[in-house]
Amino acid sequence: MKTLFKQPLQNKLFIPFITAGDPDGNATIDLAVALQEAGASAIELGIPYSDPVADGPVIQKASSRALKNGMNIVKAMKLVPEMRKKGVNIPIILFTYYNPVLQLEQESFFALLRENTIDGLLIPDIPFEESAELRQKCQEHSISFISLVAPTSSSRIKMIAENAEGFVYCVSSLGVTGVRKNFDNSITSFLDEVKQYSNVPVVVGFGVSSKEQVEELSSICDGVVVGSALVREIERLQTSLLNETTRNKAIDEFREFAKTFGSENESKEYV
Amino acid sequence: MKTLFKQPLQNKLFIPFITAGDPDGNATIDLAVALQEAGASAIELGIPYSDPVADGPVIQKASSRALKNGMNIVKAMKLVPEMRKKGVNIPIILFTYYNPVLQLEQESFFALLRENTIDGLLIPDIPFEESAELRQKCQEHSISFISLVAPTSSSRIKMIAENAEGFVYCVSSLGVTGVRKNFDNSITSFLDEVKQYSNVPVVVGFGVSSKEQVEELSSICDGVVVGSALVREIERLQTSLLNETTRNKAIDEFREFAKTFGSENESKEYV
Amino acid sequence: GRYGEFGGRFVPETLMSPLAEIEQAHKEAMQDPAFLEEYHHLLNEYSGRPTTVTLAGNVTEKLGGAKIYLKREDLNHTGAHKINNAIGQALLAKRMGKTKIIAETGAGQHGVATATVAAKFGMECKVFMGEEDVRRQQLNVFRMQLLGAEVIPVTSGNKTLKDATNEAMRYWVQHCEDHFYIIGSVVGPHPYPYIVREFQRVIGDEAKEQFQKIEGTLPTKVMACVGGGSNAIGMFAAFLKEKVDLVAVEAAGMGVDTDMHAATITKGTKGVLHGSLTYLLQDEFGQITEPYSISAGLDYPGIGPEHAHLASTGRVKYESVTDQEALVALELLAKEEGILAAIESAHALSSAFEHAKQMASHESILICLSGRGDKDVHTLMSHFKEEAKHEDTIQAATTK
Amino acid sequence: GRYGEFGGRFVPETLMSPLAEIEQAHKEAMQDPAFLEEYHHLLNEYSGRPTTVTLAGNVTEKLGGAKIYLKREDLNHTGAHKINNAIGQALLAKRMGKTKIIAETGAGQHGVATATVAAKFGMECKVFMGEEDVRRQQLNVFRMQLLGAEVIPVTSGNKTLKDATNEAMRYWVQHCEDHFYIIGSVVGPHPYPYIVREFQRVIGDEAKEQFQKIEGTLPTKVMACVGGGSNAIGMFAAFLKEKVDLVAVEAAGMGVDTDMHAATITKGTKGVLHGSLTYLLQDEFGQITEPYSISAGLDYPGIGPEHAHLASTGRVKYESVTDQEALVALELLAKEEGILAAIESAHALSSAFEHAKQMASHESILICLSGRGDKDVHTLMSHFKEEAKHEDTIQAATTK
Repeated sequence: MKTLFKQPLQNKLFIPFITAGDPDGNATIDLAVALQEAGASAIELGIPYSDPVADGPVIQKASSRALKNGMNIVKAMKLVPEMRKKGVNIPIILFTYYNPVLQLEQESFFALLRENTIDGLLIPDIPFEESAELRQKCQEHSISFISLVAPTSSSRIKMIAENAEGFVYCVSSLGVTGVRKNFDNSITSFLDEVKQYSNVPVVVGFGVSSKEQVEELSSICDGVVVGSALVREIERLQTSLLNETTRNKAIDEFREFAKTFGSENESKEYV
Repeated sequence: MKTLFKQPLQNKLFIPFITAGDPDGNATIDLAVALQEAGASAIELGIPYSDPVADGPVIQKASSRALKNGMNIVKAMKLVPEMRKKGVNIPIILFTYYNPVLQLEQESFFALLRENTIDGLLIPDIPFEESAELRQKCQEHSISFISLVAPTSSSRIKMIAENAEGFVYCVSSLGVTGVRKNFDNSITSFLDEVKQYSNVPVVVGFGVSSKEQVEELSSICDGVVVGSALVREIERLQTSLLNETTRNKAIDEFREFAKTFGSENESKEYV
Repeated sequence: GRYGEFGGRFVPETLMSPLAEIEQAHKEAMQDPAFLEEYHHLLNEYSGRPTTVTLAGNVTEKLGGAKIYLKREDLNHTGAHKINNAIGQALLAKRMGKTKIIAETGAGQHGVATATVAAKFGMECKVFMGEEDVRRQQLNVFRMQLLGAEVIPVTSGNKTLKDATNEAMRYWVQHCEDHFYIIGSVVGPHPYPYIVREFQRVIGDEAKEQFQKIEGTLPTKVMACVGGGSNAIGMFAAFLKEKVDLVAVEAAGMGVDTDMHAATITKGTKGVLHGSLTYLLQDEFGQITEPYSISAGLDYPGIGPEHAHLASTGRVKYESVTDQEALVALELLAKEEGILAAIESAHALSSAFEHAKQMASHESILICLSGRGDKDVHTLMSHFKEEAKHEDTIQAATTK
Repeated sequence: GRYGEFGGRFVPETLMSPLAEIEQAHKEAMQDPAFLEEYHHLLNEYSGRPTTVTLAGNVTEKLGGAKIYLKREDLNHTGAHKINNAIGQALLAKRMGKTKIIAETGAGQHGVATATVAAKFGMECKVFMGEEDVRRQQLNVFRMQLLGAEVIPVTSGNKTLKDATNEAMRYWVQHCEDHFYIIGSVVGPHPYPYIVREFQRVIGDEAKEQFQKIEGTLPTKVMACVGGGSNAIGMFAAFLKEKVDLVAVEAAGMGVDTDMHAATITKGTKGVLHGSLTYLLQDEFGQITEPYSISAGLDYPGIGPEHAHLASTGRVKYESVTDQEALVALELLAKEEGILAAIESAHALSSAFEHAKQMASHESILICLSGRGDKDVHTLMSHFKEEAKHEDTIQAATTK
């Protein structure tokens, strides 16, 4: 089984999410570089989708912006080699709804993942039971198939956690992605249960929006995914990001913002 | 039994209809005088009513005008003595829907008819079967109760015509009052049947609008009622009729118009 | 043709024979099993009868008194009890060989029902409608046109229902030889009040049987709203001889002490309108006055002569309910039972809810829910908006 | 949870357990006589079932072919078949102890049905509706509010049904612990397509029995319109194993050769939307495209997975009908039969009329008239006005 992160972890994982093509493809490449510089352990690269039912309003809008710019799943994957050229060496996880995947021939989809040096695949609307074939293919192609687990998963937690690859993505509370102020207290027992069955890092996502929350969660899990908070910052900076003369400054601003979530130790090794 | 007209008739009857209070009470008095001068054999004085279901649009509008001026059944009756003062000596027939009559105590209604020198009563929405009591009262008070008969009356023609007083009012064709261009050919046989049973003059109304029609009908009946054609003329003259300085000229115009329907012999005797 | 002193046939002579013919044809028809079978077949297979009886369980519980049951005439094809009568009269017209239909309409419910049956029977249909109502009820005008009817705007008088009725009668006077006039309520000259009653009594006949099946007994009270009064007569007919309290509810509009109401029995006087002697809203000289109600179906200055009689004998009790009270009842039924009643029917509901509170839980009220409120949504919207605006104004005024 | 290769449960992990619980609860409920009795009691006493089957005699005669029968779902409480399912799911929610309901709606029909049952069951109700639809369907928005529901305008995407469904799912993901999501059609993740089918099969079960009682045999063809496809599945369920031709009719909008249609089976490709694998309107990269139909109820880019399966096996034939064709059929039924069909149902009518012409007079077609057209009168008015204007323009242009 392939692992995304060297075990045991030296630092808590910081896994940022950005939408491919938001506000455009070039910006996405530079934002990925900035995230690595800010201490990202891996990057979730979101494929924009017309019907993102697992996403809150911030990421929905990012999707719309990217789709208007003509982004699609194939173009998005082709951004990754560009990131690599600019020095990004952390794992890149493709975050995509199932339907765009389904429209590609399975062989060509996996060929694209491989040739574009993509390390992981996360499909928020394909549950464990429907994923057997995809997980099999991922193993054949050395792609980590990331599973989500939710507080409502109850009896399913064991099944999902035991079979998890790369990391287990724990939904912090009921819900879709988005910025939240507080976490449910029951999260501790939920994470304990996941950790009990998981052989890979246990990461919390959906609603992580501040350094304080990251610190709060650090004591009970192996890392966090931060999405909406970063995407909102990109939304704020979109005009500057699209303008060549202001892009660098905007990237600097973004990097500084991202650092508030990142681990202090910026040098890591990746498998 | 009281008769309205001296028998045998020396001329064909010309019975004009005007609405009391259209355009105001004073004008109504002067119009009545003019009608007698134009050769009227009797006058139907219409009581304005909110729901005149037997009238066409011309008389409906006259009703509305009169009601707006505050005319009512009692005021209308009180116009008759004023007409008499100005020389009107032909029979005056009160034309009223049933409901205004019903709202007066029966005794006071007949007292009003008598004291205001009214000669006849015509209620278009009370059929023969519902009129027994009123006809009885009319006889007691020497008021002619005028009955209508229609082409659809069929088996009822005999009953109505045999019991008619004053004159029989024959509806010229199916319908409500109003100006018509042509009469149904079947009118001749209809009038023949009425005449067969009637002991009083047989008069045609509803839709008589031109001298030519009067002449056409003269050969087959004893006279005509002319309503809408005259009321339309009053409508045309209303502004002049309401203005004291122009009233006389308007009355002259009206008299000339009315003469086109009147008999050439202007001197008659009335019972 | 009389109900006590009320009713009769006060019409221009031209209509006397046609009315006698209709009376005769109806009498024969009602004794002809083939006619009755066709009538009931159409009621069942076309209009979806029998309509159900629904227990308003939540409202009953909330009010804590008598059990409240609803006879669901709102579930009829075209949305109200009007279709029962329209089907019956159209069949009668067909039997008499008439292929042209006329009708009057206020809000358009009877017009739509008549246009519907005219389409079904392949008859030509003219619907007279006050110009003011044409303007206010554009959707129903369009529905009638879509059904193939010609809608004739009436410009006389106040341009509402009374004037439309006048004009329909005038047209009929002129065209009675080949036209059949389908009157929409238990009003008009004899035999119309009787004919309409007989074509609406299916409501009460069904409801009585259904209620007995559910409760094993008769309801304590039976209630219905009255404008002309056809749904009420149709409902009451089956219970007149039973030991059941009958209550009819008129529209009090802005209140019976104002001149903005349609409470004919409560405030009217005897007179003749549209062919029959009954109670009317009129002035001292017999001029008919314009009624007012938020409900277009109750906004009529007369009432069926049988109601005048039932009021005078005391067999039926007549009450009145204001616009505001009716709206409160309508909202309560919507929120508690998920049923949107016609504003007409909401008058009966309002009064029934008051009765229910005073009654014991083993007692029951059966209400005729004469129609659905979909047609009233525009009226309700503007009313509730006005109310909200009014409340805002009050709030603004009191918080300064 | 599959119909051949179609269906499944493609949802965020959060919903997997809630869906499993619903599946289990539904399974138990359908084996519980008390549950089934309450469901059928409500259908009969509250919604007025059984709905009748009406022979469209005039249309049959006019077309000169097969006999045309209509299953009258338009006579249901709230005016369409949607209430059958809403009652069933609300009972299921009650059984599961949920007191808060959510629903999505396009034109508002399912929203009104859901708001209705929520009122009846005393449940809190939130209806998600695209902001664009809120604007276009103000009357239905008001009806839902009057019934006590909260209508939540959805501003994402194109602000229509698809986006409302997305938002309802998002809300449910966040509140699934105490909320029950009443889906309005045979779409969504398993077990919804199955649950909705089972709560709608009463249409076909009734119609089959009624038709056999009338004609002594089965109909030659059974037809229905399909958007999501709940009325069609409900109608077909009883006939799937019979020797009866089944035809479903999709909305071709401006034509299937334009990009303005909603003909999912005719023109769609396989994909996953709203939790199940089915045919979709989408681009080559799997982005769902906006469908178009004059009928809001058929204006959906997906279709129930069971339909996808029935299409692939060939058991049901799928045809499509344009806006214009549907309107012609709607007008014909109104003028000939006095029945104003929903524009959705008019799609089935249009295709059925074409079939009828090609069939013998001893054959028959049974059509599901899924709803009444009152809700569409605004749309029809503006359409026919536009048409008249267009004709005027043509006339003006050609007479110069």
